[in-house]
Amino acid sequence: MEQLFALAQQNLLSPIILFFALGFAAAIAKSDLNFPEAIAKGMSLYLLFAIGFKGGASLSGYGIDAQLILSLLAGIVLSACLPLLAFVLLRLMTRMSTLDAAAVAAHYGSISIVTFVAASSILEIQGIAYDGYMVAVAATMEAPAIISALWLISKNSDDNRSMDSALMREIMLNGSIVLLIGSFLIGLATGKDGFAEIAPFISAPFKGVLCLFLLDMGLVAGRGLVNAKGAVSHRSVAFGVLMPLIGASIGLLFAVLIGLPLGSAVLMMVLSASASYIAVPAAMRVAVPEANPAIYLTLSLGVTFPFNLTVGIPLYVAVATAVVGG
Amino acid sequence: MEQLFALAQQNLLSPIILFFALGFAAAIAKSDLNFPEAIAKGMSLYLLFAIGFKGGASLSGYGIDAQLILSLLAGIVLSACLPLLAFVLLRLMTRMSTLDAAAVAAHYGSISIVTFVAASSILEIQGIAYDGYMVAVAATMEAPAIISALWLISKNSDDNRSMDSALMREIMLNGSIVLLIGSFLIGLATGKDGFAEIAPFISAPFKGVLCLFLLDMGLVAGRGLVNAKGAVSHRSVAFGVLMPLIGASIGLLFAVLIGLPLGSAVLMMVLSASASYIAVPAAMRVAVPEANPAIYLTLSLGVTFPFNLTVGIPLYVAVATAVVGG
Amino acid sequence: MEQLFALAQQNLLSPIILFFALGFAAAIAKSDLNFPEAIAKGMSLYLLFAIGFKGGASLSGYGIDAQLILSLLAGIVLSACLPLLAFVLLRLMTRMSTLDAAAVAAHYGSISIVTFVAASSILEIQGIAYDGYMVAVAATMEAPAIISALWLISKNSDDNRSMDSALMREIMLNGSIVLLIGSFLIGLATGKDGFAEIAPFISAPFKGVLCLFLLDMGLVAGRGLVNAKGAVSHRSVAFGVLMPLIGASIGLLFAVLIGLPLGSAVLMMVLSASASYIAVPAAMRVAVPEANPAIYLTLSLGVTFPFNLTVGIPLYVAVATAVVGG
Amino acid sequence: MKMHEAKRIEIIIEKIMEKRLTDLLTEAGVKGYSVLPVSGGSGSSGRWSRQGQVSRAQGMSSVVCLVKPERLEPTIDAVFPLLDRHIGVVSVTDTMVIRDELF
Amino acid sequence: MKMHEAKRIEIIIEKIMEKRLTDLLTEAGVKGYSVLPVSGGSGSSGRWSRQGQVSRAQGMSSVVCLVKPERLEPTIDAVFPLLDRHIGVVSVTDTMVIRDELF
Amino acid sequence: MKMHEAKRIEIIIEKIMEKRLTDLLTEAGVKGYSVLPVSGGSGSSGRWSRQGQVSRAQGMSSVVCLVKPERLEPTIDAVFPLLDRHIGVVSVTDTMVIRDELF
Ligand SMILES: Nc1ncnc2c1ncn2[C@@H]1O[C@H](COP(=O)(O)O)[C@@H](O)[C@H]1O
Ligand SMILES: Nc1ncnc2c1ncn2[C@@H]1O[C@H](COP(=O)(O)O)[C@@H](O)[C@H]1O
Ligand SMILES: Nc1ncnc2c1ncn2[C@@H]1O[C@H](COP(=O)(O)O)[C@@H](O)[C@H]1O
Ligand code: NA
Ligand code: NA
Ligand code: NA
Repeated sequence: MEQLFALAQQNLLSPIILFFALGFAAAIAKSDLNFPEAIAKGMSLYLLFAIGFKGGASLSGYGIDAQLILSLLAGIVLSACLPLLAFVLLRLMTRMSTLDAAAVAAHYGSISIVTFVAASSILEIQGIAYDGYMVAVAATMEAPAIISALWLISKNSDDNRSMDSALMREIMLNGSIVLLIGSFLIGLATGKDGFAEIAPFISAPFKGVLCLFLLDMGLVAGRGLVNAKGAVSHRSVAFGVLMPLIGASIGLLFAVLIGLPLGSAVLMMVLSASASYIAVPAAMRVAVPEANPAIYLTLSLGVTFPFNLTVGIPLYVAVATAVVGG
Repeated sequence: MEQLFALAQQNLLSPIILFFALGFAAAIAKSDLNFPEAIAKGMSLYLLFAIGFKGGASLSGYGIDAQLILSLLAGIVLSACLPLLAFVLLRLMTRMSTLDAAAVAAHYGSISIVTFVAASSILEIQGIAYDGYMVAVAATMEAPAIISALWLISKNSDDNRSMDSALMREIMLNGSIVLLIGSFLIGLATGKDGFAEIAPFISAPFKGVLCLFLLDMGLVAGRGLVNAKGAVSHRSVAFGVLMPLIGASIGLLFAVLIGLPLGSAVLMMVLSASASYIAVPAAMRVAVPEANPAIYLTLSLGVTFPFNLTVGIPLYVAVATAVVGG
Repeated sequence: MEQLFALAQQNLLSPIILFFALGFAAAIAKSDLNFPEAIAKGMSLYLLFAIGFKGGASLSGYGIDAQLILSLLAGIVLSACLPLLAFVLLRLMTRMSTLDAAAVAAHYGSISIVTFVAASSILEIQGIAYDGYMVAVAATMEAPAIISALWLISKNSDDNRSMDSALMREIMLNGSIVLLIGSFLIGLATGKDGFAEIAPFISAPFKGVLCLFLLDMGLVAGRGLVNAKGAVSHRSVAFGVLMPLIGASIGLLFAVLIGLPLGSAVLMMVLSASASYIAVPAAMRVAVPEANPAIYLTLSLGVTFPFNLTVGIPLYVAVATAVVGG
Repeated sequence: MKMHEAKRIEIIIEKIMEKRLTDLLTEAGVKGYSVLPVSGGSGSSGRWSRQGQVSRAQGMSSVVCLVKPERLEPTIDAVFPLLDRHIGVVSVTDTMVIRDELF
Repeated sequence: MKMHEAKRIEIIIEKIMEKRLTDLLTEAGVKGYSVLPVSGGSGSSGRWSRQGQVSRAQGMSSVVCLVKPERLEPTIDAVFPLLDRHIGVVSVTDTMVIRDELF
Repeated sequence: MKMHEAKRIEIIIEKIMEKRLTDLLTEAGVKGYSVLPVSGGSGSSGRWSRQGQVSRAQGMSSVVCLVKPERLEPTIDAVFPLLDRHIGVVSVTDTMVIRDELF
């Protein structure tokens, strides 16, 4: 317990979290601080490029083993099933319409890559190792949740809302996934030599860029909350805090079953706990335009993302340490 | 004297100044070299982030002492009073209207953070230390000048031009101040450990980014001069060179009174000598739209900024060395 | 021969080439991965700034010698004459109109600075030195080809299409040339000290930025090919592969005549072999709007650029090693 | 200069639907269109601006399409289903163009 | 498709005044508007372009607002004080919209 | 508010020709214009979008110019030679402006 507090304090005082808080506070105070769209996009491309490449390079030299395969499968199963759970929970806890509840559920099955990146940064600071292939697990968890949610909708309504092939292609080939998987594979192919070549670009400045990026995320999340005043009920907010805890627990269960080491187990929890706010909202706007974006964006970006970043990650580290052992 | 020339030469041959000159020359020659708006904004966010964080981190571990408090107070007094002096000077030296003169005066009470960054870079190259809290002094000097100028206007005209609260909030919470002060405080809170984490991002590449940024500033300043042909009289230009010298002298006086060491004394001179071209123009457009932006932008950005960068800073270093002692 | 394969393999497995291939593949697969315009422009400014400065700094301390002068002259002659050769070849090999053929020819006399940067990066990885002034040679080769092509057009048609002075100024003072030459001169002026100051910005992260930039180039080249389906004939594509080989051979001839060492000889080949896709297309749109941009952009960016990057550069290194000696 | 009557259709629609809309326009036989970025706005679903966007799901585009008067009806009919389900506004203005073979 | 008459108000104004203008529009009861970026221009106060801007004080935006004909007069009256003191231009064009309950 | 008749000329033209066009407009005595970025489009020379551009040779701009009715003819005549050789479209719409001394 004491250790948990120490961890939480260490986490809350890391520049990464403080810059997120700065952005959040600046947005609430209605400061005009803002990042140009292109810079925010550029930073996110950088983070995907760096995390993918690092993951691939760290894996090169090792063969494909059962744990890797099982982790990927676990990711797919988690992403596909968590939305069903989230949907039931939402119907029980809130008064959302079926469409809104299904749309929200899709977000919680999918993942937030920035939460993943922040967690891996915090693991590195604490000297906890994790497997490079967790990046690939993250990538596999983006899409299945969307398909589950669309299935939920078609089951609960008359109109048949099967995904059209254009949308399917957009989801599978969305820029983030392509960059993440592509960089991962290139890192895998070029290994230590390739990594050494570009390490000064992707390793040393990584944490600094992450600080700036989280500052921007804080601004966006804070502005989202300010604008969405009234769009989400107290019960929905409670869901936004409860669901990541449930997700993380189930993630931990899978990690234990597969036998993942501490660092990877934490990341599996983080992936299960985090909610998408890029790929899934885009898919929902196309496939379910009647669902209210203010609800799902506020929950995933305004509630769950800050919760995971500040309270969630240190909690997951502490619990995983207790369960899996350091 | 000889030392002054050596200093000036060293300064003029530093890449920082040469890239500014390159931009200036390219603009005058009407080259189409230009930086996308988003990139220029991104670089300025980076510089504010880095300088704020470095200032805070370097201060962490030291307590709040009298010199710090006095320096902050000196900054506020300088920012509030220099516009009055500038206004009198402008009315004596030029034929500007009251409104234009007051608007210009506001710029000279406030500060140019890029001039500050360039000066601190030059100090570092010359191995002269300065106090981390000078960043906080810079931040306090942005706003008071605007209030002084609006007071000048309401005193000299019938219509009551008190600042509306929306404008007041915009000035106090403008993005640059929030980022600078926020980064400063986070640097202060996380101290040496936090600094070590993100040093590869904010320390090593700093001077290179500054070169590129000054290249862009050179382009902007040069294009401003080309477009403003005829908007400013010779007497106004003379003011744009004289005023920084007066400001620097008064800044030095305050530095001596407070007992600042060499590096900080130079920065106090630079802050007093520099003129705003971001926060103040924005406030003037809102509060005094009748004042001609071509006049104040040309003077602060086209005359005083290049003057300080090339001639001013080495001069201030030399004078401060003579007065305060190395 | 064996060595050639080893070289080619090493080249094809470098992250630089793999990221280009990733972008190309993503574009063909119609992924929505894309870089904001401002970020792409920002990266290209960075590359020009870094390569120019490094070239100048590495030259500082050496005097101007005959080889330097001869190389610059060779560059001008190559740029002016290669279009004539390309034009004849196009008229023989393809059924392009005179205007289209002349426009395409202009591109092949001029150069692609990114191909040059990639080649110099590959030389560095292989430990082959090259002269800093090759950057200046690259700059001199941009414009003469345009003048040659306009002369070809006026000779082959009734209407007199002399360059107007506005266009001439745009070509000579285009942003890329000004930044490249300006950085080169500043590097020359500030030498080793200046380089040391900004090395952490321009040296260490260089290859990483190049990877990201080539990823974007791959996306652009791939999308260009997809959109241009049908705009270029098979014979034109053959020209796009043959012409760089011819250009490289003539470049090698000049290098041997001047007595350039291996690294510089390779770069001379690369410059001769590469085709412009920035400066020349812009000039052609203004001066020869009737020529079809789909043809010249597809050939230079979609055919010759990838060819040089993947097959060309290792081939030129191997041939130059055989001819000039390692 | 001889001018010809034409209709200027301006459609403000979610960026994520932009390609689907322009595909429909092309299918409807429109000969050209231009897309302009929209940096902010307000409507029944609230106020928004580019700053404060994290997702390509947000943001709007303005699609401007000049058509011959007789093409107006079929064009609007072709894109209406999309506009009906998704947020956005349409306006049609009488205008004049120079070379009417282009429209 | 049934179309309804409407007015398209286009206001080109300094970026720094954009929020104040749209607040006035909202107060005047306008149901929506769109803001488009302007990258350059020229007028009585000279020529400008985005490149060569260092300050958020510079630059213009185009605010497009579709209103029912009867709302034109009060809307213009509401924003006129702002437009009078600050540089910018206004134009009003007759147009047609599809769903007039939106305007 | 007293309104005056005016013409809104909208020219969509290659970015590379933008300065040449606005110079012609200024020579033709136009008192002002605004340039809006165009992020994509389609026409007789195919479809394009900002993403997938490597060169300043590509991309279009929209130049909007409000003029008094009597200035329409000479303005169009002045810019026509440029428009004729380069790809792009022109439309002219009747509109109303507030302060007609500005146009
Ligand atoms: N009356 C209007 N005039 C101009 N643009 C509008 C208008 N109403 C809505 N819009 C634009 O359409 C978007 C979506 O509108 P809505 O579906 O009403 O939320 C808004 O964000 C605006 O950009
Ligand atoms: N006649 C016009 N047509 C279109 N835009 C204009 C016109 N006059 C002025 N503008 C725009 O309004 C801005 C300010 O105009 P002004 O106040 O006349 O300097 C200019 O920079 C243009 O962007
Ligand atoms: N009918 C149209 N409506 C709106 N914009 C058009 C139209 N036709 C062409 N354009 C624009 O003008 C550009 C060049 O057209 P074109 O010369 O026909 O290829 C296109 O890329 C569009 O941006
Ligand atoms: Na999840
Ligand atoms: Na000052
Ligand atoms: Na060439």
